[in-house]
Amino acid sequence: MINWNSFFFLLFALVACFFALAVVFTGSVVRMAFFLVLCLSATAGLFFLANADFVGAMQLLIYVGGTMVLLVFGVMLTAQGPFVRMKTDGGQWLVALIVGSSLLAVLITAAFRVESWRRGPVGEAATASTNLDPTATPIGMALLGVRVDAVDEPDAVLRSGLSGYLLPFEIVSVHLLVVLIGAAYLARTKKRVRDRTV
Amino acid sequence: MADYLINNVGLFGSYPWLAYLLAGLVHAALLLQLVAVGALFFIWLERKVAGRIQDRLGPTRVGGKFGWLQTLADGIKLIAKEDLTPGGADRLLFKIAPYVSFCASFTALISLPFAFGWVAQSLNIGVFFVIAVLGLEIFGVILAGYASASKWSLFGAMREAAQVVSYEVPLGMCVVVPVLICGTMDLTTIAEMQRGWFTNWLIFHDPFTFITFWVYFTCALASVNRAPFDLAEAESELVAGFHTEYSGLRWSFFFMAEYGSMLLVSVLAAILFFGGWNGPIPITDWVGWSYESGTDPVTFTGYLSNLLGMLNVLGKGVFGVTFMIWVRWTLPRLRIDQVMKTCLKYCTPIAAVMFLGAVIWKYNFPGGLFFRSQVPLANVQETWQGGGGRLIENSGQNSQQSVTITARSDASQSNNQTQVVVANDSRRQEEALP
Amino acid sequence: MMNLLTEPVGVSHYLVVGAILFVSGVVCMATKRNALGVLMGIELVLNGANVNFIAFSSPALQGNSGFSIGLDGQVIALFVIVLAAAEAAVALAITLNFYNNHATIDVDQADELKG
Amino acid sequence: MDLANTLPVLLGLACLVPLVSFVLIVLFGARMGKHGEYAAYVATGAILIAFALSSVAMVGWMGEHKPDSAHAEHADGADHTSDTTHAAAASHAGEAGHTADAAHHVSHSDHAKPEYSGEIYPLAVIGTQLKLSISYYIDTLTVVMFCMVTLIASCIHFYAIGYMHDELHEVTDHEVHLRNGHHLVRPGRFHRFFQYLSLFCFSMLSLVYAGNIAMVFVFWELVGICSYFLIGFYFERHSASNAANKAFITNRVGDFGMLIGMMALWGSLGTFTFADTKGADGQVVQVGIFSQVRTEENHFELVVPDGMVRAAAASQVGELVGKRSLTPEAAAAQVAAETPGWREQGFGYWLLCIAGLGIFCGCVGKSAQFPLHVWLPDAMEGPTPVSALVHSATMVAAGVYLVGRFYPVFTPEVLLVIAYIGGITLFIAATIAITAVDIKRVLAYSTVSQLGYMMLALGIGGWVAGLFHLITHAFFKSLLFMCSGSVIHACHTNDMTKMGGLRHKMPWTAYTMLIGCLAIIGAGIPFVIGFSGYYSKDAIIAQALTFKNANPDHAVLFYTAAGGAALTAFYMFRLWFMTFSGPPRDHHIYDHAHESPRVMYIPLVILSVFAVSVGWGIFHLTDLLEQARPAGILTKATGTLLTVTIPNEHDSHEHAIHTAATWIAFGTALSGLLVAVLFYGIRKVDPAEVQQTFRPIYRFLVNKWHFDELYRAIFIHPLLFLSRRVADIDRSVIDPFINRCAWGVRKLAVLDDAIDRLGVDAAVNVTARGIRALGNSLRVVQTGQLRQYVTFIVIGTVALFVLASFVWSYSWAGN
Repeated sequence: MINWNSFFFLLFALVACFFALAVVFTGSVVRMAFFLVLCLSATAGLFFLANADFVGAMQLLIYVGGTMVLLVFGVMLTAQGPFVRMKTDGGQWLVALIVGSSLLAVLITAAFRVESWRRGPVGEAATASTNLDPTATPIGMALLGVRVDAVDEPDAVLRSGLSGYLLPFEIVSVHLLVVLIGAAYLARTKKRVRDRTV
Repeated sequence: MADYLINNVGLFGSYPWLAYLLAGLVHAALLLQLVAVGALFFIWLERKVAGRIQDRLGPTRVGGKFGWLQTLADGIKLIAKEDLTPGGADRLLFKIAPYVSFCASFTALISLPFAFGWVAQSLNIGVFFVIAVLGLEIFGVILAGYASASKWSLFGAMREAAQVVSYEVPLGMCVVVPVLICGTMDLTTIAEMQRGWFTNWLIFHDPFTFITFWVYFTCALASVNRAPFDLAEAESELVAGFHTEYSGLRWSFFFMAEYGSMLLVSVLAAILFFGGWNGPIPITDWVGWSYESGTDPVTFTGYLSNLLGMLNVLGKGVFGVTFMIWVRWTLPRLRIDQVMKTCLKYCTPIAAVMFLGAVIWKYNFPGGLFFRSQVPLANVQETWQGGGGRLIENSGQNSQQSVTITARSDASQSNNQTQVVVANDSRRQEEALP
Repeated sequence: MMNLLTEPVGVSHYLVVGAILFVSGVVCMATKRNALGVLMGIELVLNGANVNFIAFSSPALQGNSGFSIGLDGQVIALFVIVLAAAEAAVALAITLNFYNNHATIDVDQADELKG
Repeated sequence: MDLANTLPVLLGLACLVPLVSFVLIVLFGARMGKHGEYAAYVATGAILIAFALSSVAMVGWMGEHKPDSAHAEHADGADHTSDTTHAAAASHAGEAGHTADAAHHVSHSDHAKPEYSGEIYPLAVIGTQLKLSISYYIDTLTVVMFCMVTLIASCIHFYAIGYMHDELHEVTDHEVHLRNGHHLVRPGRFHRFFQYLSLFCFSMLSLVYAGNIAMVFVFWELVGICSYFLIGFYFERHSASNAANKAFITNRVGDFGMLIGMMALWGSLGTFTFADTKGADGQVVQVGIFSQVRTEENHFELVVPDGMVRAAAASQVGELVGKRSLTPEAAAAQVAAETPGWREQGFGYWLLCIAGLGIFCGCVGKSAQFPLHVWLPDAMEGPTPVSALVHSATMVAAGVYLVGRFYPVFTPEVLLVIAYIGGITLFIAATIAITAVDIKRVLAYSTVSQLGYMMLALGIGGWVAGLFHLITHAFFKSLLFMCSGSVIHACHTNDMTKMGGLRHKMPWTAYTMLIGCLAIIGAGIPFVIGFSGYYSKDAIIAQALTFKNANPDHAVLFYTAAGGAALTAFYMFRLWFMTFSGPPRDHHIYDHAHESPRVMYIPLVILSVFAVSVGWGIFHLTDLLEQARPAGILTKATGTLLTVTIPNEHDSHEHAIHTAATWIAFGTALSGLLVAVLFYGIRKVDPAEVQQTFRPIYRFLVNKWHFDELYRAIFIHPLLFLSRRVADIDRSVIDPFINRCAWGVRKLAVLDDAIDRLGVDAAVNVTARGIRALGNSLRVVQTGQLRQYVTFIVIGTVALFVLASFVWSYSWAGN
């Protein structure tokens, strides 16, 4: 019978890959952005499947709702004429594709190297793994420095290693602030040197 | 529902995936008609209200009294209309854009509960999900504005993008406040924790939530770009903003999306701040219809009370929408810079302060002053909380859709007690950590 | 090769998806002359990385060995997302700046550091 | 209350709080408030905290060690029985042999006094000998000093808030004339004033707190520098800067002597600490100075410690150790055996004397005793609160305090010298004060002479008397200074001849100052009650009387003391009458005079209360000091080099002596007072005529005994002459030489330059060209094409992967 988890995985994976490739092969920037959004949403779906619902929602919120809009902004602000197109000559395409495919080959071979990765859990492991805890609260706690998911970690060594993420959290927040200010500073309008194209 | 089918109907017992398919279709259909019919109703409502506010009658003829069939007629007209595409347009995007918007506001409805357990797909991060998906709606708008190769559309889309993106910040902050107080992002649980008298509504939880609600409402107005924030279709400046070039069905999709998301934010507000389906007076509790301890999930009385609850929620939502309409026809439109100022200089700081205040309040009065933190019927049990863990056994449900019935028996009382305790001391830890 | 419709997927499948995203991102970076195109490429690359993190973090994919890096993967993915947003903002600002100065966003024009 | 642990903490904190405020004001003083006015509150708060801490310490002490009135001198004269018995016992014991003496000691107050000492932080141990550490030595004297200093300092801080308020904004200094004829206009230095005050309080308290002579010396210098800053507070004025320099240099002279003393002590005794330093297990690891000089086994008699004996008998020790026949241990044993014999021969006694004299030398400088007293009157250039705090109550008293502290070390000869120095100072200062017309200078000279009193008292064995007078004097003299300050504040002049009749204008000041005068002349109803000065001065006179009886050929000291009392009474009341009574001499000033603000005269009232009452029995002051009396100084001590007998202080409590002393003090004070009234009160006699008749003496006194001229002739002129000669040598000899050298170096440099150009630069250029060429050939790789870079990266990654997998799987993994 059909394994719905795999089915949806296949669905999302195909969507994601297809639109990723679409991004690569589209010329118009806005279309690229649109495809990218679809790709990322599909990836978010993959996250949900992999029972990382918080990350999935985060992906939707930040990437799709934030990053994409930023990009579209860029399109709007830098559009010469309605559609921005810049042709790349075939040679470069060729090189890029060769290099890319070789990288892909390497990665995929690497992906299938490990035996226990090749297929998901079967039998009672599968049933156990299908109903997993939602992870929003543990993640929140972890970001606040309490690893509630590791309270019952049997291995003392591991437990000692499993401290929270308070410090990275703080650092990231400060970093975001800095970025905010820095971006505002960089993007502020200066006098535009119109006709000096280097 | 799927489980019900699987357990009771033989056919589905043999083909469970059929059951899932059916369930999904039913949910989708329900929500879809909610959006569509809702849009019809709201457009009519808006016309009537606008008419009354402008001291005229609004639609009167079609469908006899009150012209209640007016919008239906319009819909038919729209369907019949020719579907134009401008010459210079990016055809693909131009065609797709309305559906993107519509899908966004429709998808957001998926994880929105209408009564206890009546939710298409209950996520334990429901609030978050709704906000995130709601943010996607403007994407369609931007595409439309860009694709239809017209200044007006581009400007409209630009404005809306700017506006919505910046209003998502305070909106998110406001939404975090109830989440913080309830300690979960599951909408069902949040609503359930406000069970009982209206004093349990989160808006009355403390002064900060009270103010937060108003900020939320402002930001919601802006993010569904209704007047006075409707700069995207400012007919006096840009002909009709991003949907200048649209006509016929696609155009109506934009409208469905708009009204859908209006309803969405209103219902969200109702759940977050006004107790969801828990009315001002707990009648169903008194008559004992609402789900009680140990009963099987699906009982007739429970069903009845859920029905009432859903009416309650929808009533609140409709009230919210009406309020939006009222605002639209009352207030003049803001300038773009005023919009930005309102967001960045007022909403965001106020929201931030309210957030802090709520944190402090929650820390000082964990139980609230007169807010009796209810033991929620539907409870996202997480194993780390210790104390009983998930009760998958006594409800044959998969905790992926994690609505499970916690019996309000003493045992699970103690469970919840322990949970509260754990939560408390983990909070202490956070306090202690930096 | 197993039948994907009937058997549970494993980490590898996620890794493959991640690899495809990653590679398409790289190719995007390598071929697009539009600075924004390059940015999108970066986003894709980061996303591929995220997919891998999530795959490793989820115990539901770990075959029967059942070992997963657990929450860490998700948290790292979170940080990646956040930093990606930050990076996008800054890169966009830089792009705008570049556009202000050169009236184009063609990265091939940006070769003033050429030797 | 566990004193041993709490006292050091309390008092140490009391020391540190002012330091904290000093640091704060140094860092943020200018930004405290608009013009730095809050600096005042910081400093005042600090000193108030210090006061509170010291009072707590005092209460704790009283609770622990009840001041037993048994051998307190009952100044009110009541209850003589116990005193007489003691005195008799003591006097009898004096003639009796050692045994009786010993018995008497055991019975009497020669058990070791209550004291707490310890080391807080060892700074450095240099070699085996020199050990510097932050240590404390606390006995009753310390605690009393703490209370006194902090209390007075608090009052003066408040007072200064009012007095210095001009400094809050720009100040036009009318005494400084710029070249363009205008007056100097400078920003106010309010906060700076208080920062110096805080620093001073810190240093003074730590000086009292210090547990070893080195630390004492450090803080000794610190209070010196504070006084230097504060005297030179208006450093734009030539007089002020000169006075500051004068004070500083004069003090250096004294400190040089003090250094000698310290070196003598350390070099021979090998320690700086006062008390024994005990190890963790409580037994003595390092015997302190005092217990080396006065050891327990011979009943705290003053004996020359072994160290000194050996240091003096260095030659004998040398030849013992030098003997081939002896192993070092044996030599050491021999030396130890020989030591008593050498002591009998008197080795090292003079060394002890030199140590004492050296220490005293420092005290002479600090508390302006006879040869070095010249700086104190000039120090009056500083603001009046400074004069009140630093130059009357605390710093100058530090010298007396140190004498009191080192009392066990002083041999009778040293004590005699101290007594004579004190006597001379007392007399000279008193005479000069008679003719001075500058209100502050009068007070300054009276300070000097009062200090002379204290020194005299200490010198003639009146340990308690001297320190008692130190405390009381601190109160009433600071009171007097502050009153004069408020007068100056009102009249903007120091010249008494321009004042008069001010008591109508400023009653508070006038009457508090009257109280001050009465206190300083020791007014009181004999045997009934009196101002604080009455008790202390009585004690001193009584001691002087005892001393006169003990050795008649030093009777002059007693007469000086008595005459000094009369002179004091005269010039104090001269001052008071000239200032406050009679018709106003300068109407302009009189009309503009006004009572000072409340913040200034409230401290006056507080201080006057103490000036009246601090001597009374309720404060147990004498009893407390009696506790602090170093062990062993109650015995009659007779000098070996000079014929002098330092009598037992308790003999002075003998009824006859006490009565006589009281009457004498009363009489002298009364007579001085009457004369003053005659001259200036009812103006029966015109001072001008008297000046005419005694013109030469008057001139002599007005010129302050020509001390300044004398010093200028003896020291300053020769020094200037010498320095001019040195400068000439410099110009004529050294400069030409330097110039030649410079010329040579220039020539050398030219040469070097040539080498540089031809040799080094060439090499460098060649290298540079090479590298440039290399760069040019490599630049083609750097295309600046973003996308190419990306491609390169990917290629690199892939290559790495492939390579790694190959290498790993084939070479290392070994399959």
